[in-house]
Amino acid sequence: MKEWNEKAIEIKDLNVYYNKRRKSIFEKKGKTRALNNVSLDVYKGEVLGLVGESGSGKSTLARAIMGINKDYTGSIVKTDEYPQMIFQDPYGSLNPARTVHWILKESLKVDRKRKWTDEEMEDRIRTVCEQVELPEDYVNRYPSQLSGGQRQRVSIALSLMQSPKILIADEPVSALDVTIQAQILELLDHLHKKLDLSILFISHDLRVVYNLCDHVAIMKDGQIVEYGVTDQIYKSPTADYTKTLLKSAGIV
Amino acid sequence: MKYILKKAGMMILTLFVVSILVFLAFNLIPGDPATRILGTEATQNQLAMLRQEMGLNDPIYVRYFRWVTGFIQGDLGTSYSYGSVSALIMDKIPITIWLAVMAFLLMFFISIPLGIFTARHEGSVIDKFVVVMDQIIMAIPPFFSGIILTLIFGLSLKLFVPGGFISYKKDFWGFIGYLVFPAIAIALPKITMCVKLLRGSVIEEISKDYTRTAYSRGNTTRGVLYRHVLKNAMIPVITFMGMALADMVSGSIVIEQVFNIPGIGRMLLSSINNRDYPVVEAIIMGIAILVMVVNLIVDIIYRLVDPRIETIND
Amino acid sequence: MSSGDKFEVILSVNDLHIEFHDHKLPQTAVEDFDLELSRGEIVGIVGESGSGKSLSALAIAGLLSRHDMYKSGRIMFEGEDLLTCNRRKLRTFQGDEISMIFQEPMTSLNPVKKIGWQTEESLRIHHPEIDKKERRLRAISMLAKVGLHEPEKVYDMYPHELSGGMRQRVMIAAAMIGHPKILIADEPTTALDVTVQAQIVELLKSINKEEGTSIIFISHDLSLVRQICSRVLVMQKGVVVESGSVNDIFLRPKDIYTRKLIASIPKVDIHAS
Amino acid sequence: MIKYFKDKKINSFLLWGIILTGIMLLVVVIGMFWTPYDPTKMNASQKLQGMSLSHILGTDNKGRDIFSRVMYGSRITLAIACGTMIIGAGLGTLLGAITGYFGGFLDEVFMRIVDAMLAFPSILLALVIVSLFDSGNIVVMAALGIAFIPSFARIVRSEVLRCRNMDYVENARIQGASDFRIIFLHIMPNISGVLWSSVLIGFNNAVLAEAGLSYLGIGSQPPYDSLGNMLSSAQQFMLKNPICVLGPGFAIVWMVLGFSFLGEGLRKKA
Amino acid sequence: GCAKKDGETGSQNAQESQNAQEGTQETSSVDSDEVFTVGIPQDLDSLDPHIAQSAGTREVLFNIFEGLVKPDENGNLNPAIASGYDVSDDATEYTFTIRDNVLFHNGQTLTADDVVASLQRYKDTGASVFEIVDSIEKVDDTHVKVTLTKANSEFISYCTVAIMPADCEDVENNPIGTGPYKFVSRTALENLVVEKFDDYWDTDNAAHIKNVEFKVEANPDNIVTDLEGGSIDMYARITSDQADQLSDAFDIYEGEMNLVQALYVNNAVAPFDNELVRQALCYAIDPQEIMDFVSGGAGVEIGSAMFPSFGKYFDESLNDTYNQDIDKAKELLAQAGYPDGFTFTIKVPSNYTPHIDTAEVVVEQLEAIGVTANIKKVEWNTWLEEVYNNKDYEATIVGFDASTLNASALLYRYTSDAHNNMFNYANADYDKAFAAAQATVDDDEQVKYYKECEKILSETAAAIYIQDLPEFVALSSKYTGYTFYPLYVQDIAKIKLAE
Ligand SMILES: Nc1ncnc2c1ncn2[C@@H]1O[C@H](COP(=O)(O)OP(=O)(O)OP(=O)(O)O)[C@@H](O)[C@H]1O
Ligand SMILES: Nc1ncnc2c1ncn2[C@@H]1O[C@H](COP(=O)(O)OP(=O)(O)OP(=O)(O)O)[C@@H](O)[C@H]1O
Ligand SMILES: [Mg+2]
Ligand SMILES: [Mg+2]
Repeated sequence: MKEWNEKAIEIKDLNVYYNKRRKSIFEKKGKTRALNNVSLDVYKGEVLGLVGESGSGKSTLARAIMGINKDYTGSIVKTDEYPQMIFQDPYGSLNPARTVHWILKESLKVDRKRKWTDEEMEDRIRTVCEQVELPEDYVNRYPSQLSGGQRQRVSIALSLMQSPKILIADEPVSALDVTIQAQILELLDHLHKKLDLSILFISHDLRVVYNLCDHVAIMKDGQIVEYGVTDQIYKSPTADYTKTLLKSAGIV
Repeated sequence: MKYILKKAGMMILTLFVVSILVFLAFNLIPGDPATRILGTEATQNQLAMLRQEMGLNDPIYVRYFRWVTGFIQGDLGTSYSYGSVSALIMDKIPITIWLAVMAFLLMFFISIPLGIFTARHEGSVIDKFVVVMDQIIMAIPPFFSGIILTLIFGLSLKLFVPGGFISYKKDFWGFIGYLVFPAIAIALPKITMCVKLLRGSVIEEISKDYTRTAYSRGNTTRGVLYRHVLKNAMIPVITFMGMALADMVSGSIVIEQVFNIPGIGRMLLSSINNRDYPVVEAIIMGIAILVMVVNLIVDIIYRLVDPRIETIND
Repeated sequence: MSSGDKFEVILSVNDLHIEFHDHKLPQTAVEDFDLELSRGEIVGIVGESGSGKSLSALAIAGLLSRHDMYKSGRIMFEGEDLLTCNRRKLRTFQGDEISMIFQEPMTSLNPVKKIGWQTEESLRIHHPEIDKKERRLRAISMLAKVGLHEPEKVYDMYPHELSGGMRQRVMIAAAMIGHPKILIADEPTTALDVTVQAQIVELLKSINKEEGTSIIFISHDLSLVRQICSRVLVMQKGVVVESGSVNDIFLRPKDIYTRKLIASIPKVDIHAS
Repeated sequence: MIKYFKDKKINSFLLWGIILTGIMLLVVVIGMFWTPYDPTKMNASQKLQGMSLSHILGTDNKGRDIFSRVMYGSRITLAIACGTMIIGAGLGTLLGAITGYFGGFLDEVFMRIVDAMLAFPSILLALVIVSLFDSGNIVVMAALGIAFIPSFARIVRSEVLRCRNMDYVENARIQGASDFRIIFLHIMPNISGVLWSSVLIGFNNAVLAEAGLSYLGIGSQPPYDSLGNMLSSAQQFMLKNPICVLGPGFAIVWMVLGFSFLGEGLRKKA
Repeated sequence: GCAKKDGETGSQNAQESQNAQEGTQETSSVDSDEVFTVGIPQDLDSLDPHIAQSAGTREVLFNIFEGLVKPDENGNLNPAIASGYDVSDDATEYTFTIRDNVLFHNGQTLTADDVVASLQRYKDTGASVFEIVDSIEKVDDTHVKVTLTKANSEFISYCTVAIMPADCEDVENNPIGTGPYKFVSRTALENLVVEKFDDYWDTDNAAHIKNVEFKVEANPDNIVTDLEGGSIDMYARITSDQADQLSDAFDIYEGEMNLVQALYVNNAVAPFDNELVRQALCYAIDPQEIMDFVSGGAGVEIGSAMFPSFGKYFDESLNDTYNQDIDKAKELLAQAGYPDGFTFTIKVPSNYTPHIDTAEVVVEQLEAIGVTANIKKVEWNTWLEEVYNNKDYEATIVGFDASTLNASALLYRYTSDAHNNMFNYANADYDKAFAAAQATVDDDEQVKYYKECEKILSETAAAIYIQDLPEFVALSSKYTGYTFYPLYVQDIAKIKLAE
């Protein structure tokens, strides 16, 4: 087993809040806490699985790391200033009015780390598309003209355009067919090994996580109820919730 | 309830903005009410005295304040030609309201059955005919359809006397009778839009999953349509109808002119031409209040019809 | 449940064929679909997305009525061919003898009607003799049966006030209220949480046991199908490529596609590591 | 729009819209260089002629060729409608997009003003503006334009509000796109469908509203009449010379029908 | 052609009036309930005859109120409330004999006190024509004396001022006069309803029709349809185009509008401060062509600020001061320093079609001499403010009417210090001639001076005079007896059922 010591993301005592809906403009702003004192480390080069029931705060955590949710207390330290994310919903995260090519190129145009020349951009698009096994001629299509699996690959390609060191993948396969699911997981595994990416992999499918991740964190109601090496947890879960989960998934 | 209070609060705020806009607009434009009242032969002395008397020499915020407080107390000011604006408006408002209400009822009772019918028979000859007619009627300027109605039903078929408006005080049913064709002219474009909207909405709702569920319970087609689809399909139509009611009041500006009906619209127009600004201000404020009240009512109905709204809207 | 019942076939589908004509070329969506359903049996239909599972199910439930669609074959239920019998006859079965739970729990409920009203709709249509009070009681007990807490409260709620799992349960309650002979469940657990998923599966199992309802269970989650079904049909591109008992299919798959499908189930073999 | 042509999937509404609008535009463009007669040239001996080979739509009460005047009037009406849309849709979109995207206090204030303006039906607002200033094409254009701003601002604002929290916008932000880049390059293309059909509906409303205003005696200065002016002034000859009315009336219906078919077609595509 | 027709109507009327008594009885007995409806173009601005401003109101109130004297269709002032009057030789004292047995609509008998009170009330409103009145006194129960501050031989023409009861209150809502019709009701924007006054003193000229409604027809586009549809029986001042659209069910009476229509220019702004330019424009214009377009050829050409129905003051020869001559016009323009023409704007009130139509033709005609004119339609009130009051204009096309039966009503406004000299016209000769006309008590001499005034206006091209517009009145064939006046008057009392 590998040794993990260098951290890519270090989260300490994170609380994330959402505004409660205000009933009138005169009412004071109310807040609800979606994450409750979460501490979690993602090591360099690992895939950390984040599992939990729907609404337990997985996406919230991801969004907080990405800086989309700004209302939080606690600390988030990232080694890469500009991490990338694959969104939970492959339909909503690609601009429906633009072609895949435009979307990919736009990512390079707004790159804060370096300037790209036109040729470099085309090169980069080609390389990444090859990496995610997206056929060349698909780049001129609109997202709506792609199948779910292809769209998910475009999402992945987009997240890889700026060569991030950290990738957050929020349920990248849950909306897909078993066969396509398998394909994409393989791709992620491959990329992670090849590019030395640190991946936070969010899912609620315990089987998928088992096959992909080095560590697992189990979430419930905005808290991490269990964390450890994947095998260990599947073999001997300690938290009640983990047990229920494994049981209802038919694993134990 | 809380929501309605909130909306009403908003409404008052908006009305405040409206009142400022209206007042500024009509008080900053060039033109002197005193000259308007006394005419071209008046001496400077007379003008100055009248200005003093009307308080035109006070600073604008004082005048605004005076106007607004008067307005709240129901004193809409004094017309340059007709005396009390309140009395004048009270006299004319039933005419326009009846006109709008009749147009609204026409729209309601024609477009809803027609919309449902065409949606049910989507693609049939009748449906296609209605859709095309709809588009064509929509393209005719309302005053023009009014003129054509006058020609056909007034001059040729003699179903009404063009220009023969009868006061509601004199003969109520005669009054209503005269308003039928103007109401049709106002309602026509709204009917076409409403049919189009409802048709589209019903067609959309019919293809939704819940209708399949309804069928699976053993519902008849009628049952599905009236018990399940209609209420859903009406939701976008309600907003439209609210807007249409408000539009009908302003649409009457033109139609009252076509049919020679001495209602609010005509009064507005002649007051604008005569620069009788107290009347103009009062009418505009009145229409603004009406529009907002209608919006509020639409909102309430909306909430009654669509239970989702409370959580979806902000 | 007596063993005699076990083999009494209550529904038989022969050579079901469904074609669309709305595009230029006729497009076959389902071909040569055969199915026999016995009393109290749970049959699973699996297959990739778009393979025709839902269409077949809809055909059985008598819900395919589009003009631009061509259907042939026979669906025999209680001596009637559901494909050709008149609508009036069909309606007497729908919601009473044959019920369906739809794939999309989020959209299959009417958003502007109360849960109670929708739950008791079958009763209202097929048993108008039952009075309002009685209907309400039955609806509430049905809602309780599918595991909804505070069913009285739920009765007066609207769909948007419920979570996905709760809505799915309402769908099941509404489908079961008339005690149908056949329940068609089209991917009832997709889009739900694993834990909720497990509860719903348990619920279906118990309904099957207690009421003897025959269930057609459609899913693409093979492990789920393996848990509850006695027989399985595997579909691909509109064709049933393989059918047989659960054990036959999972342990001795013949067809290539079936094998591929089974192979792509992520496995968790804890003791191997 | 070119995209739609490329798809070659043109529905019948779109097709008719293109045909009607195309012919109308063609007539207008030809009218810029050539008309059968001088549209303002009066001729006392040719008053109120019916249809004939030399005057295919007859002549008006000053002996002017109606067809030439319709060609000319269409241009003015079209120009007014375009101007109205440029002001109304342009400013409305800009204001709606910016306030919708950034939200906050500015948005709150802006929405109150928009609400206030929406409380006046647009023809009333235009009427008031015209009465405050003066008559004439430019003022009518500006008045209608201003009257149209709030509804466009509303539509665009709600669309932008809908889009601004979509994942693809977040995604663009993560990639590093600036706010204005997001508004104009990422969000705008997504609301262009809604915007286009609103613009086309707006076009129709502008043409009809202009006709209404003309009827009320507000609008173009003679002898450069818009279609609405022509229609309302021809009305008095309708009893004995119906052709005077049919020419401009037909042109208005043609124009509006073309636009609304286009709008309908685009909406169906979207 | 029109003068002839006018005459015909007039003579017809003279015949009728002889058996008026008989006619009256007939009318009232046959259909007493039928309402005769007269369309009027705008709502009355006031029911108080001392306050009402617009000509449209005055012509309606003519039927309700009467003055000491009353104009007739031939332009004469006949005794009315006053059975006669005496003018002192220096024309500063006017003594009126009050007629006996004149009843107000409320049944009260009219007294000298009522006359004094009414005249005083009118003077107190600040009316400019009464500025010269020094005092109004009751001499005895039947005589009233008015003293002027300076001689004025035309004062009698101002004595059409309405006489009301001395104790009248709330005239706005309850007007009481002595005229052939009495007030019944008024609804703002809708109508004014009057009824025949049975105790009218002048039994020879009593009304024929019992019920009359003056109905506001605010939209000129509706006139034809409303006439045809039967909601109005009469409408004065329709256009010739509208007249053409009407069916046989209507008789069209043709007369003159009694307006001085001209292209009025602001004599104080360039290039119109140059007499040559104004003359050039006069040469460019062809009134006959304008009449052809605007009213199918009807109308009367005028060459100065006077219209034909003011018979003795009208000088037809002035029509030929300028006849259309394009070359001459260009020559004058070149002389004035505008060889290539110039551009200016004509502000036209938008409420009256013939003026707009005239403007359109004028624009065409000026194009021939290289002058570009742009039309700007403005609301009537804007016109009053910008053009009439503030003189902020280059040119305008309107018509001036005479509010009283004397030439100064038309000519005073050209004197250099007149408050209503909107033309900024200043000419010492003119002022002198006008003053002389005012001062003299001798009628012939006065006419001579006024004609001189007109000549000066014509020769200096104070304005580009065009025409006295024709007036077309549509009257349902069921009725007859419409009578033209040289003033703004609709005398409904003369109208009766056709045989
Ligand atoms: N924009 C928001 N405003 C208010 N509350 C929110 C918002 N987004 C999420 N929440 C709440 O925060 C909690 C955590 O939501 P989150 O989306 O992180 O769950 P999740 O674990 O990603 O679930 P899933 O598996 O369904 O994606 C939930 O209770 C949710 O209702
Ligand atoms: N209304 C329709 N018009 C045209 N084709 C349709 C229609 N509905 C379904 N199809 C086609 O019929 C085929 C079978 O669809 P069906 O809905 O039965 O698939 P499914 O097996 O239920 O898939 P999933 O697992 O995604 O629900 C698909 O190829 C689909 O594209
Ligand atoms: Mg999530
Ligand atoms: Mg399906």
